[in-house]
Amino acid sequence: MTKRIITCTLLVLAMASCAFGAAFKIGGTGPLTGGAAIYGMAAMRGAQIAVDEINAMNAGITFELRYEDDTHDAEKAVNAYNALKDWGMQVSLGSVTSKPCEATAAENFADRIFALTPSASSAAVTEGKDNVFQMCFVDPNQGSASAQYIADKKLAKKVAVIWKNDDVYSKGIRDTFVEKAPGLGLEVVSETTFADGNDNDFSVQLTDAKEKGAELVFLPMYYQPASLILAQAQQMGYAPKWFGVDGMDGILTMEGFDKSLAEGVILLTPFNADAKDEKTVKFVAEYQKRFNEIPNQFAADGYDCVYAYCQALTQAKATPDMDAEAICAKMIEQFTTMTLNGVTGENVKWAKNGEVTKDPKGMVIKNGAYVGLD
Amino acid sequence: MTMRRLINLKRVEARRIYLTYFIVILAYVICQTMSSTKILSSTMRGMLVPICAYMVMSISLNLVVGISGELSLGHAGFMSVGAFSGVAAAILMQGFIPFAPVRLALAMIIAAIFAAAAGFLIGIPVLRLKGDYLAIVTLAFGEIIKSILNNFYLGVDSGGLQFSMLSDTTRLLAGGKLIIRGPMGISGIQKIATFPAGFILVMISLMIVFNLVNSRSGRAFMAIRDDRIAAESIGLDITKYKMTAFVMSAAMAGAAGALFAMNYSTIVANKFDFNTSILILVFVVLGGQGNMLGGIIAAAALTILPEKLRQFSDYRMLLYAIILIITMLGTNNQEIRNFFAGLNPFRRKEHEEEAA
Amino acid sequence: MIFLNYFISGISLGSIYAIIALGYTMVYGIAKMLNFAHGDVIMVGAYVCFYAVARYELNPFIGLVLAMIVCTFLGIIIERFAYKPLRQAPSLAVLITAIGVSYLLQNTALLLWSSNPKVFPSIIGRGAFKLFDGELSISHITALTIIACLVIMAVLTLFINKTRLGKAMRACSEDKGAAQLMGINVNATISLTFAIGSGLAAIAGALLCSAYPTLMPTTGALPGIKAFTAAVFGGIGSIPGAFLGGLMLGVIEIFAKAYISSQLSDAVVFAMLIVVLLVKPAGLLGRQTQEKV
Amino acid sequence: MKSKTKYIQVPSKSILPDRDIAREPVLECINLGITLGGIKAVDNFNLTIGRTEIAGLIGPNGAGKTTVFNLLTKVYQPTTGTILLNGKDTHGMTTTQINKAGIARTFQNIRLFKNLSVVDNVKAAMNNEMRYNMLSAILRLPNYRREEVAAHRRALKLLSIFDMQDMADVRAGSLPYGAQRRLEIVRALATNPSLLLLDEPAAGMNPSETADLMDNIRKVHEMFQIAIVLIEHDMSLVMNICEGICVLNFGQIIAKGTPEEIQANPAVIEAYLGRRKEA
Repeated sequence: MTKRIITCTLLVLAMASCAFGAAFKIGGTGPLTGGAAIYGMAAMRGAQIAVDEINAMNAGITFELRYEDDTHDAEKAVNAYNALKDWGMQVSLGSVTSKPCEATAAENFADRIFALTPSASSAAVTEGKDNVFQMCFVDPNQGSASAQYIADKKLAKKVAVIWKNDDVYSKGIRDTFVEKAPGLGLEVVSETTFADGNDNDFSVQLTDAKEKGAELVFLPMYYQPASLILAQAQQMGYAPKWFGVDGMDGILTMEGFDKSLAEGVILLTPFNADAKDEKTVKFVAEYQKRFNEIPNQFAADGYDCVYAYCQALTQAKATPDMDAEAICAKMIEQFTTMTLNGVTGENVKWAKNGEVTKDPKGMVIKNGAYVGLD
Repeated sequence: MTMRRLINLKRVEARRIYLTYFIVILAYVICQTMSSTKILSSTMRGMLVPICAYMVMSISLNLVVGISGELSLGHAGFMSVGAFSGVAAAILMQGFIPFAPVRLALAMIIAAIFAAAAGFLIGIPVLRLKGDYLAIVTLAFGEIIKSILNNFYLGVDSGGLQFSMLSDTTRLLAGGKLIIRGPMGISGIQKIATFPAGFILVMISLMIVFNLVNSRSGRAFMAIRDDRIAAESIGLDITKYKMTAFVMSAAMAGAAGALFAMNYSTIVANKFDFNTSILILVFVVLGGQGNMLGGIIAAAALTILPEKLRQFSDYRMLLYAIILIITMLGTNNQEIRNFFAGLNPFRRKEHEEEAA
Repeated sequence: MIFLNYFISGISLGSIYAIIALGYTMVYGIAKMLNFAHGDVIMVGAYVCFYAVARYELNPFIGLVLAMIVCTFLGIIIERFAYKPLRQAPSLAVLITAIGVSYLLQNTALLLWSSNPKVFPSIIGRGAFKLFDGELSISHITALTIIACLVIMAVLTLFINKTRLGKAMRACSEDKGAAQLMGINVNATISLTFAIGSGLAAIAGALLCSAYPTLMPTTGALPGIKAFTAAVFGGIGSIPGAFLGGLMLGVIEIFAKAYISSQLSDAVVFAMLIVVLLVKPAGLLGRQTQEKV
Repeated sequence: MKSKTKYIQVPSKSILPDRDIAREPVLECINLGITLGGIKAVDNFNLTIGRTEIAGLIGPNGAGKTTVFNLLTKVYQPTTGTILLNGKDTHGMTTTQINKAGIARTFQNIRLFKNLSVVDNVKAAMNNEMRYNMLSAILRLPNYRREEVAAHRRALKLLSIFDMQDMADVRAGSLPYGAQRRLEIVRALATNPSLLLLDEPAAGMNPSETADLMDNIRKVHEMFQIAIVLIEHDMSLVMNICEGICVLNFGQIIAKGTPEEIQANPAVIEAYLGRRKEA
């Protein structure tokens, strides 16, 4: 009986929100369970904070957010996407991780539902789709930007790369990095990999880099394996310069992580949780209050995505009673012309192909905190 | 007296086969009607093709596990071989076969051939082993296939096909295209898999398995499963028949892999890992080993279930695990089974017969 | 010298596999089932240890004991509610149930402890023994793992061969029906096996996460499969076999990475397994049984 | 069911030709031996079986009788000695090849294909005489239908020898014990053997069933004109139908001869019959 009452109440509430709330239905998929859950959870939480903030502002625009679990799998992502479509999603946050997002982006394109993915960074996500945009850097750009940065700042001549052999993100960055490096006077002396089944022991990779005299080790990977690499390098007494990418962000907030291990690690990331600007401080404080964690770059990307939508929808004078296709047309127009100031960068712009332009910030970890390098 | 209480296997089996065909056709007609009249939700519509692919996987694994009685823990590997070869073939045929259904059919046939070849190569060492050792070697091969595909590059240009291992050393001319890109798999696949194609594949697989089972080969598979030594004593060639079952099963899995892959715009080798192999095994065991209808129902149910559990958000996969355990206990524990059988007068009779 | 260093790394990785494989092999030897949830019991053990040490700042060894207690009970509970009702069922049904239990543990861990990776505090610090002027280093944790492995192996072997309960276990492993007739409580013996296996899992979890210090709900899954491979490699059911298989698997994996290709190392490891099984179809130290006609 | 059974009575006097061991032996074992687990399970085993002979292999439990069958069918490879089948050396052959060469057998602890129907058990044994391929089977081509129908007919005919044709579609595992033993014989016969090895065919049968079995063995012998070797503890059966008997003890042959000779042999009485009386 109680159950029925609750269901009825929920139903009434739901109907009420439809009738009077007039909210944009915004949906995204991401890994909320499984090994990659940390990324999906972060993006979802970041987006949720943004939605709640906007809804509380009474600025004439409200959102209703729904995230569905895709367990970092293309098949499940399409299922999740379809569930969102059934729910009535009007604008999409794509998927959090690259491969699933490639699959959902194809659906977005076919269904004419606009997508802005917070963090799916492979080039194939946006390729050939006029209505799919990225909030994060595309992988090849990160690879070439990293090589450029290392060469410009004369950080090293001999470089080692350790990458994850079964990961689209890692492979995408590595490919352009290795391609770009020789032209910039960098010599890739050692290149070694790991994969899901053997991501525990890095002694071989590190020994190889050390033996070949690498002064800098480039780590295009997420922070969890990176933390193991740093620990094992210290154990074997190998101390090169470390250079990470945006996936490295989050390493300092790992529970129990010995921050001294990451001392001197350089990374290119668009987001810095320690930044002192008003937006970041507010976002980080709210995130910490709610989830008892420091937000990482995925959370920041999710947060910015919602604000980007807020800005674009307001400027386009879109209303929640429009259908997804109509909104899609307006969004394509807005995103290719507008500029966003978010927590992951100032003056963020998008190209026609959906790639984002924003300045990666060179950060170095000093005394357990990020410090701007420039 | 005794005679009448013994089950007439022929009648039971014939009934089961017709029932299976009937249910599959009925389900197809209902889904197709609902889909074309838009009654079916997007979620369900989106799952029709993968469900068909999983059904074929379930049928094909059932041929190995249920009919030939060998435990395979690497079945997703064949699906993977089929997916990659099928998609690559479809991409290559794009230029000169514009009609998508023909392209799909040819791609599935090519996928089946490649997967069958893989099945044959793997079968040579695998089938010399028994029981759990055979199982672990199939697991090992599944992982090896995954590892190889993660390091495989295939490109095409006007000069023809080029491939390389470990890193992309193909030198493609201008206008050439890298089809398989190692860990990045294949992107930008044309979605040409359709529900009718899936249905046809399911029907063909059912026909293959049912007709094989009722032939000399099928009897040999089951004889070897029931008693290997007795099977040898009546002159059955154990290796030949085990290999036949293994290769047939791999071929069907390959076709299913191609169907599955061409329902998504992207595919990676990691999708077909140990967990997927296990998932397919769960279909077979849950449906009842050797029971094709059970296997395909389990495939459909276990594909839909996680989607239907979405409303429980965080607790979704937890519930899935609990349902899985309870179902296994419910279907395999004699006490619990008897309890349910007692509730069903028809089942109770069969039980008595079985006991006699 | 590099070769030796790689060898040490291999031994270090292998000893971890070995200690997990011991649990697998024991349960298999007596209950004749592949307990795929073993890897996840390891994960639970590691989390308990983590919370005890990192959150409540207990002594690492108290944390370890706590983890062992929790895992032992967990093992008994799993056995009682998931496996025992299936004693008469086909082995495949038990296998699938074990996988269900594995999902259950992983998803419960996800809800309880979130997906964020935690850095595991080493139970004995991160130091290393330096030999040959520091050319060769053996970390303390590696040394501890190997010693733990040897001690556990010795104790298990003694226990199984010398004690009454151990003999009961062996009897159950040979023939459950006959053991029952001889007055051995088969159910209790199997429960005991699970209890011991799960207790070992807690030690394995603490050592795994000390050596490779990140902890997530999926931490146990892949090492679990590798360790299962190691157990088969050595001859499943054989305790020295698990030890040998684990060490060899670790060394092969590291050497494959170093001298063949880091990209194909997993393929090489599994290919080696296949070769070994073709030469010795019951693993390195496994017993080959011939069916009676 | 018993009441319905109508066995065709075969005259007890055999109408077979004279013993033909010397002229055309189907099987010759020369100095056959095997060591199992360090024990010589069978040693120095010499035996010749004529083309249409019914021979008995007897001996106390553990004497190595079943091991001899296992050696003949290559379940074990012999350590020493030679087996000639129809004059050809069987060295290096597998169980499968042995069957194709003409030996079929039954098992002491019944080994039926439990989940197959009775008729399918028999048809499985006819596998090697069927010619159609998998494609015919999958597409149900005419040759599939033709051969299946023919095989089915022959299987029913074979079953009818043991009056089992009514049970054709029953699951073999659910048959009563005696019927399972009979089905094993039918299955072995279906492979068209020239030598049939029966391992304790009457074990667990009551005297009336044993009598029926005896009739049936005679009938089979007469119809197919093949050699039959049987291991049996039921002395009445052995003495009644066997033309020659071989007695094993501790892996060694201690006596060979006609039933009358064996019954009179003091070594046999001491080793085998004598002990049985004591018990």
